[in-house]
Amino acid sequence: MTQSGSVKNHTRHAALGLTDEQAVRMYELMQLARKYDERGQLLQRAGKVNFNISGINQEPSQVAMAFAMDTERDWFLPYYRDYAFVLSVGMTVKELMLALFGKAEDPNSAGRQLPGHFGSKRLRIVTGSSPVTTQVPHAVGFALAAKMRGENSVSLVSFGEGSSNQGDFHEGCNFAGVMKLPVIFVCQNNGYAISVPLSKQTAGRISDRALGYGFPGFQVDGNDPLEVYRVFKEAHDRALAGEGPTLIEVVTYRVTPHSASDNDLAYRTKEEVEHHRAKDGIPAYRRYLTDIGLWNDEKEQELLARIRKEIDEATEYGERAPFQSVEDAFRYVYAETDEAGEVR
Amino acid sequence: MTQSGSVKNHTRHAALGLTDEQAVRMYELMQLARKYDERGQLLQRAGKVNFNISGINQEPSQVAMAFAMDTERDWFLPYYRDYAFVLSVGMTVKELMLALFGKAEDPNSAGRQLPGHFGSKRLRIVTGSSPVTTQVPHAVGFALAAKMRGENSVSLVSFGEGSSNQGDFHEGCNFAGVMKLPVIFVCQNNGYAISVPLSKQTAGRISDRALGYGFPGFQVDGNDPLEVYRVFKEAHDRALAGEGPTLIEVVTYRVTPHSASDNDLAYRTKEEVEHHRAKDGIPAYRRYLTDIGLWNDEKEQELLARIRKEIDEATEYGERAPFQSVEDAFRYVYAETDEAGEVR
Amino acid sequence: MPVLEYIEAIRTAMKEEMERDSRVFVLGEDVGLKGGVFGATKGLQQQFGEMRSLDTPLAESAIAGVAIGAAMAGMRPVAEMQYSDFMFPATNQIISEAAKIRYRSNNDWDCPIVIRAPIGAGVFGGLYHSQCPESVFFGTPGLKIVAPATAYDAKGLLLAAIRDPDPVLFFENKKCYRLIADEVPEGEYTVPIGKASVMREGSDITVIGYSMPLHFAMQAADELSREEGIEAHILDLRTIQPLDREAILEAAARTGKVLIVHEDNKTGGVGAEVAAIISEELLFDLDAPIRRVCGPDVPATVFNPPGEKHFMLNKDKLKAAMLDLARY
Amino acid sequence: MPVLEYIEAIRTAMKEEMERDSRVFVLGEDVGLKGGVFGATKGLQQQFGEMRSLDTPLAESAIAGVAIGAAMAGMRPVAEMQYSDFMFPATNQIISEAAKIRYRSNNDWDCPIVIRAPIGAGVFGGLYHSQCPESVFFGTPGLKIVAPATAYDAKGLLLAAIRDPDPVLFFENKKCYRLIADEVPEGEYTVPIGKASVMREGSDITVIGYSMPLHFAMQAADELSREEGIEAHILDLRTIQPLDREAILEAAARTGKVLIVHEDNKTGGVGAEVAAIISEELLFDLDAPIRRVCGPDVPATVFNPPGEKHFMLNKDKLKAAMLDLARY
Ligand SMILES: Cc1ncc(C[n+]2csc(CCOP(=O)(O)OP(=O)(O)O)c2C)c(N)n1
Ligand SMILES: Cc1ncc(C[n+]2csc(CCOP(=O)(O)OP(=O)(O)O)c2C)c(N)n1
Ligand SMILES: [Mg+2]
Ligand SMILES: [Mg+2]
Repeated sequence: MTQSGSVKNHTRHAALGLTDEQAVRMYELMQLARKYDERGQLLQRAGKVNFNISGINQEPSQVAMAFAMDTERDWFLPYYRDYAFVLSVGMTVKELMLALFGKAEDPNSAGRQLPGHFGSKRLRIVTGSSPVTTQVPHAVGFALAAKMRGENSVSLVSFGEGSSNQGDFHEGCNFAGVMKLPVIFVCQNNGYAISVPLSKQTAGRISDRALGYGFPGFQVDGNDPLEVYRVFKEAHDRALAGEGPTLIEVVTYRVTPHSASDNDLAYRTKEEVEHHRAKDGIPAYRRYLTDIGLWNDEKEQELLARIRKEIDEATEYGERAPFQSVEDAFRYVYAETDEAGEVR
Repeated sequence: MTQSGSVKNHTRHAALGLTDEQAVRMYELMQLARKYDERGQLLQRAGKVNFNISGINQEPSQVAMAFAMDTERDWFLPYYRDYAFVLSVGMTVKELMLALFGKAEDPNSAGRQLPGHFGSKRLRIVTGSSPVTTQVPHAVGFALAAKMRGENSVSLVSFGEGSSNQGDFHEGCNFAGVMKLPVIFVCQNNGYAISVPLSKQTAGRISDRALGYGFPGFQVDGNDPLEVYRVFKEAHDRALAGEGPTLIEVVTYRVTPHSASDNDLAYRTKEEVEHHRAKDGIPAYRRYLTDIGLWNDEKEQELLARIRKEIDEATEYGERAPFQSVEDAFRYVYAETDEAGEVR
Repeated sequence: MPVLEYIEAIRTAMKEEMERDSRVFVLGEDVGLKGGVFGATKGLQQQFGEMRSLDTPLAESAIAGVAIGAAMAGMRPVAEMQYSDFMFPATNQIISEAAKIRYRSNNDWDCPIVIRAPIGAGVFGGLYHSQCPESVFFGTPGLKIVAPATAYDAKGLLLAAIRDPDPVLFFENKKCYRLIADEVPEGEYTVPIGKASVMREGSDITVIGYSMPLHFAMQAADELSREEGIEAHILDLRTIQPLDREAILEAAARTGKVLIVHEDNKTGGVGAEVAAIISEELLFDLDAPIRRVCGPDVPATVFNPPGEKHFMLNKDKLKAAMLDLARY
Repeated sequence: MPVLEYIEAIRTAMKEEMERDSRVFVLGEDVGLKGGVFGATKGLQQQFGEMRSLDTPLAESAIAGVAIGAAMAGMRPVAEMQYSDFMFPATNQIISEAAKIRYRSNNDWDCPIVIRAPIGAGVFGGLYHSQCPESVFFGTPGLKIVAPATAYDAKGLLLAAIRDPDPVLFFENKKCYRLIADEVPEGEYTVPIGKASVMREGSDITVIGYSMPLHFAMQAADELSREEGIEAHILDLRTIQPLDREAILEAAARTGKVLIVHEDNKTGGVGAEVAAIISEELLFDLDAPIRRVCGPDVPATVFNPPGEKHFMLNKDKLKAAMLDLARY
């Protein structure tokens, strides 16, 4: 894509090498993710779906990190709040809705896994599970494979700050550090692991842990997508240059309860939540685009209408789609082979 | 103990608060451990015992760290090379020999475990296993219990640098950091994990990892027992003062093969080993004691003779002692209770 | 006697034991202010403070490992694993450490911990909030494993587990939490670990199992009694390690026709051992092959409702199997 | 045909497969220059370089987890666990991840890894270099598990495992490494996963088992044949998951008297499932109770030689059990 507009290079995004189209597209994706997520919550509250877990407030950074990646070559190992990220690397709202309703056509798992458990080989999104942090060593394995095959590929893995206290975080980071592998470790520090606040998860700063593995670690404000983009872009460049892994701690805040069944006011105050909700990165980014002339109210209305339509259609489709048959739900414990023993 | 001698406070050890008797006792223990260990190797080579693993070259720091601890109150979770440490907190050569020969009277395990797998409730040495690093969270549990009960007790846990890459290191350190528990984490970095050199274990510095858990980490030269003592004493003081854990990386070198069955020249050179052997902390410490008038050749002869006698007697005792009966070897999978259901 | 929900019985056991014994404390993820994701520890932090109802970092190996250390130091920790699916990171601490501490130290050290973990499907939890991990730990010498089916047993076994001098895995069924309620005495009583109990007497067929599926078996038995005059003898193992061999053999001999039920996958489950014990000791007293009705050998279980339902046991599946066996 | 030691057969399989397929690599602790603590990977680093015979940091969960990632990326990793006792830190990666990747992604992703691990006692290794961990993983849907007893099967099963599209646990017996040697073809051949093999034909009693104890059974069978005219039929399961049900039933039916042998602790072992299958399918064809001779239900095993010897199976123990069964 080429850059356009008179503010070229004078804007923050242009200085980072992002075109105006990209800057706008980032905004659209943030809004798409937000609206999808809000719909998910509604559907859950209405009893139309059995589970929902939200990524609200984490979208700006998730979109920004996706934009720093190469969707043709890199490998993605997101976690269950990464709706905005997977939408940014190519998953559709319809696919998310199919997962939310647990339907056969869901490309992530055919409705086998909980919503938010992403996976799509086509989109280079690696299948994930519920036990947290297991994906960290997997990302290292993808980077190792890339290095062995001489591929210019980076793997990005994300997880919460609570999850960074699992042994697999340590073992994965250390392995990648020793072998200088092209991995970006992303800790989305949203202040809580279910009810447990950061202060009870760790007394250190998560980004500081990188030092002990011999690679750089950075903390970045998750509400500032352009700064997030910058930090990820640099990490991506370093990875491709053979300089090894980077740990990035995205500082954000979980404004929703942990999941649908969580009563968060048992362990935090409304005021605390409101304080953080006021710092939402989406309106701030909209102001940025508006200020530099890339956005206006008309575009906003048009966008919201488009998104609503897309989500409405996806919801309807997801709701109507069939479940995987119970017979098929028993398939693929192992590979199915044909008579000649070849995997089908 | 009171301090004695004209060099009071002018010597390094006195400045650290160690009496002359203690300084000398430290030397004796280093030599005792060294000689025990050499005998263990001999017995193994002679086919008299089935397994031996050596702590040679790591004795000076092990003795020093023991001297910084309170043997009445603290809890010790050593690892399999910690002969000098366990001797310093009260285990006898006879007991080590009973373990080496795998005999019933071995207080560590009655000959159930491999030699080097220490445990003695009486000596506050917590039973250890072979899977590395599992003892790290245990040490944290001891410290937690101490804190809960308001006891002035510190737990010390040691492990190798290879072992510091296990998830349990991370999880244990982080837990202790959050709760500011009185634990001293000791990484005895001897440069190898069996055949794997430090450079393939981690690209970071192990002591730097403490930062990520919010407590201090130090590196110390294992060949300098007085410096080791100083660092441990400070860590012990901090722990008792409620200031939480410390990570101490003792830099040493494994001059022996990993264990009896290891041919180390498959992965390192004789020169490298000799280079490090020349830096042995024991003769250096002997020179220190000699220079300040606390030691001389006569005392050395007398000490070596005493040690030899002790080891000879212990060897003979260990060799002659009976094995645990095969019936008894099946006991204690569970607690044995008497008719009233009380644990015996 | 008051009727308590299964989960309330569990909560009550912890609360009463913490009142009685200052060495007892609970630890785990979200066990504090939140009171656990199912509510099993609700109120404990308020009553006993932050240290005795301890929110840990999100790290199961540390939860188990720190509990083990504290237990060796003389405390009586009750560690909660949020879902049994998430106890696998702690496997090494459980199998290599907790199970072997007494044995390896020749009785010098001991490890009196309890690890509580919810098992079973039926809450739309998908592949990682539905498993039964019993068979992973079953057969490890040094561990005791209990899996109560009733509120009465839940309280009595949890008290027994906390007081037991050895490590006990306490598998509570998340479907039982609020579905099952029965009479639970106030105050202390223990249900002995290692003792099965006869839930129903009968002379036509024997059903042996543990945890939630027994309730389906009881319902099926009632219907079969009414509709077909078939009387099922139902044995609740309660403790799955050590198994109550005598009770198993007695129950099997009673009818000569044995059906084993559990929700854990069939292959390699506890039921295999029960069948093996019977076929080793009682082969010629049997009038029918030993059958097992268990979770199928696929991962437990999918998120979508028809798939989950298809995976799980229920009254009808058990009734069909019981009828079939009775008619054999 | 050349006679190879069991361990050499394993090494040869890796070497030949690495020559044939550039996606294959080995990783683990000390697998590089040292060639593994038992020597199974000796020479591979010299031939294939540091990347394809990769010394990892000392972290089993990472060894498994990184291998899983690489496998999903299209490689064919062969991960070595130095002793099977040390694979427990990797349990979560094996059970929650490797086993479920294909299933949870509805066949979109797969996880073709092999995890090799030495099992069994007999090397004065004490409590943590002697265990048989089969029963921990047995019964986990999605895993395949093999445990060869001969050099021929070791090579053929390892080649099959590396080529298998699903995760395979490859349990090699450390006592077999240098004690067992037999004819092994040069070049490629595979032994199919899931197929048992008859090691010896006989009509008096049936012995079913896997790994090292089968050699004791063979010796005992020879003696019983010579001394008592008792002919044992011996079935080597070779694959313990999925079990070869047909072969088990056929072998059991052959004599009507079944003895199951393995070194893993008796309770909850693979033998329980074998017994359960037989008693489910073939009960009325049996002429004797199904017996199991296995490792006793204590941790395997103590360091001191008499204790270790007492724990382990041997020819005499099997011979006594076989004779007893024949005379039943
Ligand atoms: C191994 C494991 N233990 C426990 C859980 C239950 N659990 C699900 S999410 C969660 C909290 C995660 O917190 P964090 O990593 O901070 O991510 P966040 O949800 O805050 O984004 C917990 C404890 C789990 N999924 N996996
Ligand atoms: C979990 C586990 N994996 C593997 C082993 C096998 N093993 C025993 S010692 C050792 C190396 C330990 O190295 P390090 O931690 O540096 O301690 P050192 O022996 O050098 O003192 C290994 C790999 C083990 N004991 N435990
Ligand atoms: Mg969080
Ligand atoms: Mg080392």
